[in-house]
Amino acid sequence: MDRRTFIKLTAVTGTTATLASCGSPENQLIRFIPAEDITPGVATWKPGVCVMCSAGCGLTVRVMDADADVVRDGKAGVVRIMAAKKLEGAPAHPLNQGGLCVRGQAAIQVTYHPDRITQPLKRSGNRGEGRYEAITWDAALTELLGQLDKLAAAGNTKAVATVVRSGFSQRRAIIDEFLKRFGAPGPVVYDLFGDDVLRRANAMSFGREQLPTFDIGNSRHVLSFGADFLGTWNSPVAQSAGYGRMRQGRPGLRGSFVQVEARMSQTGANADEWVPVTPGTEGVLALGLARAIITANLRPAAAAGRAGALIDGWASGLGSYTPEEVQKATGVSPQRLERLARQFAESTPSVAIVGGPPLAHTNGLFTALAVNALNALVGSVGQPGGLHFTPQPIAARPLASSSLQALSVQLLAGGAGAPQVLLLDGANPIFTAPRAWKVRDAFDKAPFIVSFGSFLDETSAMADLILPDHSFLESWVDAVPESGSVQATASVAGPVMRPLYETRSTPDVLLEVGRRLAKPLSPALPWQTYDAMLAASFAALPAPAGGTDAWTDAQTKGVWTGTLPASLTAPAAAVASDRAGTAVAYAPAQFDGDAGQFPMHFLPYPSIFYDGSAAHLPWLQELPDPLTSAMWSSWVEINTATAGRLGIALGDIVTITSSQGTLQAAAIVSPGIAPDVVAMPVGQGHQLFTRYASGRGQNPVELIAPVTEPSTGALAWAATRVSIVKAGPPDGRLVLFAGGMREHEETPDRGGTWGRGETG
Amino acid sequence: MSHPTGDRMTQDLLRPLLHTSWRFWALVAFFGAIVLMGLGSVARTMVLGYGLTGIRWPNYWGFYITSFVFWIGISHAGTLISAILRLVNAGWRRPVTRCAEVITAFALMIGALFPIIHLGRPWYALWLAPYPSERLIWPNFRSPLVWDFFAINTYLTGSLLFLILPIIPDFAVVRDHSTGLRHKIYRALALGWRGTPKQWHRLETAMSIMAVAIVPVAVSVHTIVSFDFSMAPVPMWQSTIFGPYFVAGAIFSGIGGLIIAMAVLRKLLHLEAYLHPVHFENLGKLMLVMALLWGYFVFNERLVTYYGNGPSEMAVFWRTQRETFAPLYYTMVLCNFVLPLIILGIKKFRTITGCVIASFGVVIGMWLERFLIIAPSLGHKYLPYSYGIYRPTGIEIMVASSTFAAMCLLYVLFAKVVPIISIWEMKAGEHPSPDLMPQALEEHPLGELHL
Amino acid sequence: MPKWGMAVDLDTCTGCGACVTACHAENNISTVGPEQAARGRAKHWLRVERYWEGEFPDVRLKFRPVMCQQCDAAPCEPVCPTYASHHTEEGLNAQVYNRCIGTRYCANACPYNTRFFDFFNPAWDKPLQLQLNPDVSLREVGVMEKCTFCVQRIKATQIQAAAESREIKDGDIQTACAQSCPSKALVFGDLSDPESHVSRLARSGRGSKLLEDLGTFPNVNYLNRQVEA
Amino acid sequence: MWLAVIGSVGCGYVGYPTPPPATALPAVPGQSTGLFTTAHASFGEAATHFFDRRAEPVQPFDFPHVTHVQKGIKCTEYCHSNVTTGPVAGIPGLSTCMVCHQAIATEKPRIQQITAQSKTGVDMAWKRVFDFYPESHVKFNHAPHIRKNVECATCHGNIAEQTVAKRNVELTMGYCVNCHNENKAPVDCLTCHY
Repeated sequence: MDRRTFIKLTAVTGTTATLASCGSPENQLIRFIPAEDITPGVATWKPGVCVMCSAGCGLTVRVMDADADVVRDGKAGVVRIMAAKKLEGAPAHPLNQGGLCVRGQAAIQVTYHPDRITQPLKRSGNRGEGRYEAITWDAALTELLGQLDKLAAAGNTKAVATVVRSGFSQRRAIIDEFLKRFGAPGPVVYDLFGDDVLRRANAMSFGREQLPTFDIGNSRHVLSFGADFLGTWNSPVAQSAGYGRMRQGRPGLRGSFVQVEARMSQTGANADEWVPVTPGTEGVLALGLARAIITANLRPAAAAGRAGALIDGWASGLGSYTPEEVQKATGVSPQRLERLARQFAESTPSVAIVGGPPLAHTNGLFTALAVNALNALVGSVGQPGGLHFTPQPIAARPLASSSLQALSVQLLAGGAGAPQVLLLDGANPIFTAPRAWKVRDAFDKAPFIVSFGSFLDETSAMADLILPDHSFLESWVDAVPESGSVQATASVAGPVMRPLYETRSTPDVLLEVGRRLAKPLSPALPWQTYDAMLAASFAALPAPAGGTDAWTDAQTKGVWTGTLPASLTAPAAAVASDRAGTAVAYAPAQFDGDAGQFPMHFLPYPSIFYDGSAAHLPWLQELPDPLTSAMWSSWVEINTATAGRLGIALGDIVTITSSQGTLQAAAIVSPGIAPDVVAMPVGQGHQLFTRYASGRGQNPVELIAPVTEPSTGALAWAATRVSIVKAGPPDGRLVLFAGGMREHEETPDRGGTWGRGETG
Repeated sequence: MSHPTGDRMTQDLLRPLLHTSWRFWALVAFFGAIVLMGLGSVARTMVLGYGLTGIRWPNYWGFYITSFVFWIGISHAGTLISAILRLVNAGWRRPVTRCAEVITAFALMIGALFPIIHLGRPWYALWLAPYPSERLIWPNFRSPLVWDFFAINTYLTGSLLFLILPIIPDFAVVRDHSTGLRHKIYRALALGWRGTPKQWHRLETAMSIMAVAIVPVAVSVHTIVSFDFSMAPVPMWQSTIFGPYFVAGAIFSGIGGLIIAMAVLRKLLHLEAYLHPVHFENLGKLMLVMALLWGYFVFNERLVTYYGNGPSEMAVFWRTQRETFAPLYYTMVLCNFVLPLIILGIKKFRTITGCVIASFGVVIGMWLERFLIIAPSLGHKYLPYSYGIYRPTGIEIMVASSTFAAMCLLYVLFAKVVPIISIWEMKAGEHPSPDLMPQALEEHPLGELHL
Repeated sequence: MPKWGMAVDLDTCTGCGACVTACHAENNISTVGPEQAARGRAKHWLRVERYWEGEFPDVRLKFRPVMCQQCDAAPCEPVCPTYASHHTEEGLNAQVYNRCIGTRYCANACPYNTRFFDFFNPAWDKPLQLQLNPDVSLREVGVMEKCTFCVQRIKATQIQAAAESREIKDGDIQTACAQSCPSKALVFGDLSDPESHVSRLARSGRGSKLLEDLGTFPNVNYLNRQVEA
Repeated sequence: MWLAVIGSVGCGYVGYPTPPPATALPAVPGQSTGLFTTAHASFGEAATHFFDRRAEPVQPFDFPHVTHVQKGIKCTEYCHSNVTTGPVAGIPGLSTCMVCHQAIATEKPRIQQITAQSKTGVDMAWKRVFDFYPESHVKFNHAPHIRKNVECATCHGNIAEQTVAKRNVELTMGYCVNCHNENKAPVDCLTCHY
């Protein structure tokens, strides 16, 4: 009997006594006088900014009246509030242009989540256990101030470490400013699927250390190396909008699209041609294409310029990337290589995209540079239908920061040098960092941890003090998109509804702390509140055509877009391009675990929960996965032939072992994955992350070996080898929505269709 | 054939009414408990939600509708058979008819319950009935379910009349052999029956009219039940032979039910003297014919589907032939075709025991047949993405099985208050008034079938 | 009298699932939880079907969003004994929850399996219910529910337009799914207006109907994916 | 019967094994636990709704409609003003009362009573008099009716003469349908039920 049934049963049996009672229970409740004036039944629309990922799409929020349960001075009752009802994409926003992705649509459940933290909490149990007691904001702030003052008094202000999610915003700028003026190092940005390798490569090839923006809408041909640009990578909604236009937006002109990857992603599923290659050799294929283009005299080698010069042997015609060599390495036949090369060079404007798994190898930087060179070769850089860089205001430049791995080492080392106070803002490294980094043990060593998160997860459950932030609908929120728009863009929005709980906007908390420190920040932070800071930063921007000034205009529209004045633009030369000049040569990707013991490549990939940070939303849990239709579960994808060889059928429980550990999950047999690859979605397997995600499924990150891309130190999360064996028959933990995954019936000899019925 | 006559017969046939043994109460208690469990399960689903059953997307019908069709099928045992036998005036029908008609009445009542308890909101079931309301809404007369509603009601009324009319004289007999309260009750029930020639004549006319009228009704009822399926664009449902297919199946299972009932009564009420092997043998032959007919229909249905080779039809076809439902399918063929053919086809097996074994096979097989019509088709409808396999839950099994207990319970109670074998008809077989004289000769088991 | 219809461009649909969640958010579709989902009770008025074609390495995947096709000759309508499922002048297959007695016959008759049954009273962990759309009914246990083409949005716009005494322009009314679609693969509009976007798409050579041979005359046009020659 | 219910509680599921349950979570202070469902609170409530029997609503405070109307205040002027703008008329809360009554008739004890209450922040828990049960799924929108100049009294009776509002017009479906038919208004189910 499941929970709901049980509750209803108790409800029924419990109330049969009161047969006479009539009318619904809320009529008996106290009704409080609303804090705002309400127009019942009439919807209003307010701008918002989506914070589910770093893309920074604009929202239009539908607000209507609703009855909320509240407790006021000990009395439980209901009060009428204006509540956000639905999130839509902002039509005028240059990124999402009215569209909104699945995570954005579900984001509203963050605000109304039953397990949201409603007030400041102080740890009462052991770390990670998740036992807390409520305290007042005053007490909480006093405690935090005490810790910081202690450090300041000891002159040990360096001993403050901060871990944040990736993404640029003024909110982040406040954190940076606070730390800088306090004298602490910049925050550690950790994102399992981070793109540091690509940023570095872009800095080297194009002098811009940021993610590129692709003008897909005007391309005639898109060649993507492993980038899930329609699903989870970079700015998916903007790219999807472009994709729609590329396919059918231009009368008589339909762009073509080729995807190169080892496991068919949701993006790859849309490709006209899907090219599986050996993991870690994408760069070889890129250069193979480049060589074919050059040798066919479709483009001169020199056209690649600086980007080409970075590639070892480019000038000499890439002699080591003959079709035969390429086939040996990647498994792509010379004929196909030839065809792909011609297609790419001739159907211009064309653009090559790289991201995701190809860059998560030890030779990731090389792969990125190779693809950059390919783009430069066909002249797609900065051209319509090509690759661009969104101009970024200086304010959005994050401080240089150490890596999570380094932080972990410091903490474990302990001693005076080690951080004494740890600030956590939204990041969940304990869940997303490889086990070998010992992040949990390291955090356990930290004397004092403060979390600003709204939920208890593996990481924030380590905190001694939790100062819950408002939800993004209850407070000012902004984003400075790193990519997704050719023009400079900044999203901003005021609160669309009053806070439901005793929470406070983190930027405001930091500003207050800054004011109340015993030894004030020097120079002091100039702003009283977050929105004052936003006003100041937007006031500096040029007013849009027809608009009065940038700030008022942005508040009404929810976005500012235009051309940045030179004074604000981050100069291209400014970014680190240290490696420029020294050519990079291909080195075969190094994998953890020897091929004999661990025959399969392990490919964790971002699911609809991205890196697991959205796994607490019931809508997403029950959304059938794009490729497998799985709900509420985690699974392992394995090639049909391989599965047949290993005697694994749909739903069977399999054991996967890497040098780091082992886990068991249900298998999904898929034709869209290379025979030597085992793929698993990241996102499930939380030990502690609200009632919806806790203890559900398995976390593939636990198998990832601590292999890093040498030049950036970024985690090479696709560089692990595993072994897979069948552990048992289906046990029902795999929940599929689809009964069959083939449109045309297989013959019964081939085991009928996929079906929950058959798998249990 | 011969059986006791006169008072002896009356004594024998009234014994169950006049003397109650502990066995009776034991039976009532046993069956009653199971029925209560069933009712409890229904109540539970009504309170907690229909999700307690195994129904799921897209298999929205399951055990309940299966049982519905099954019981409506069983109901064809009585009325149709006894009506036909009356029409052909087969003398051997005399001891059989009433047990048969009782089955009809009760099976219908039970079967008619299922369309109601299978509703998501049974408390609104009355919206199936056409009644004038301020809402100005009527039932949707295009819906086969509404046709069902009328057909079943008609059939129920008809067969109740058909059952009760010939009981009147027997009530009179009981009245004359009982005293006290029982006497009073039966006097009321007997409706002042004096046994005057006029009354006899009226009864006979009424019976012959009913006999003629009930046959088309019976046929139409199960045809309409088959429309519930054949009217929906579902693979393997949209078949033109469903009408006759269902009617044949119904009579088939009906005979099975009848044979079992007769055998049980024969044992329990010691009616060996009245229910002779020949009765069973004759019914056995009838069942053999139906088995062949049923086999023909199934073969027909399957062959046409296979030959037609429509993709969605074939999906369902293979489900039943070679995949998920194959075991059930071959059990069905065994029970409904192979078993009856072997047992009833060979004379020396055609004993009472043989017939009963075959009948059990048929009853099980026909239940499976209905299930195999419903579950595989609904689970494999056109778009493979939306396939799903139905599995029943304890609740459904409980309810479905409790209906068998309900049948037995009602039967036991009925046999307690009404002579389960028509006394007057038996007597009429003895000293017939001229117009009651059967032309049939006992040597000719089926009578002279002027068909 | 408008005739509502939809065009689904299979060439631009990326299968991201945004439409599915948008539908949940707009239409108060409750999540049933893992146990019930495992027993086939998950409700997705709009689902993105995906089908594999071929075997590795020459394999491709087809996405196809399937919602109620709002058929002109809908099999679900004649079979309903209470008129809970019936046809409106505007060409919608109305599902009247308060008239539904839960025979589930309509769902059996529907070839597209786009009708879903409430097996239990839907429940939301408080305060998730604050998100519920007041313009859409909360269905109770025992009734059928399905895609309504966001009839509440249609009604609201019509009433609004009448109040301002103006004509409804093409694009004034958008279903939740069409509005959310990042690649604009879903287009909703009035098929009786030959100039509306959806009509023009329906006329385009790529148009086809799902299970056309069943003679249900759906009002959802699928624009087939163009495959490179 | 109830014995049977208990008896049948024993029979478990046949069919799918269900996924392992989520780990038990520590209770964090301030987190909500309630469940919002369309289920009836009790059999009593279910029965009253089924037979459409309504108890006379007991209001927390005897609001004299008649007095206000006699003072020349129109229904839709201050108190139910939303009806002119939106689908819902709305029942005014104390804050609306206090707009006038912090100045008007402040000496009256009843006014002083509500003034006092308004200071406590507790609103009047008015019971709706004219409403539909949720399972009737009626989506009533005032705007079109206002536009067609349907008198308030047509559906709400002579509230103007009442003190506490009484439901003296039974808003049954027949009542609506008849009026719609007479006025050539649409009677398709989707007009009201969606």
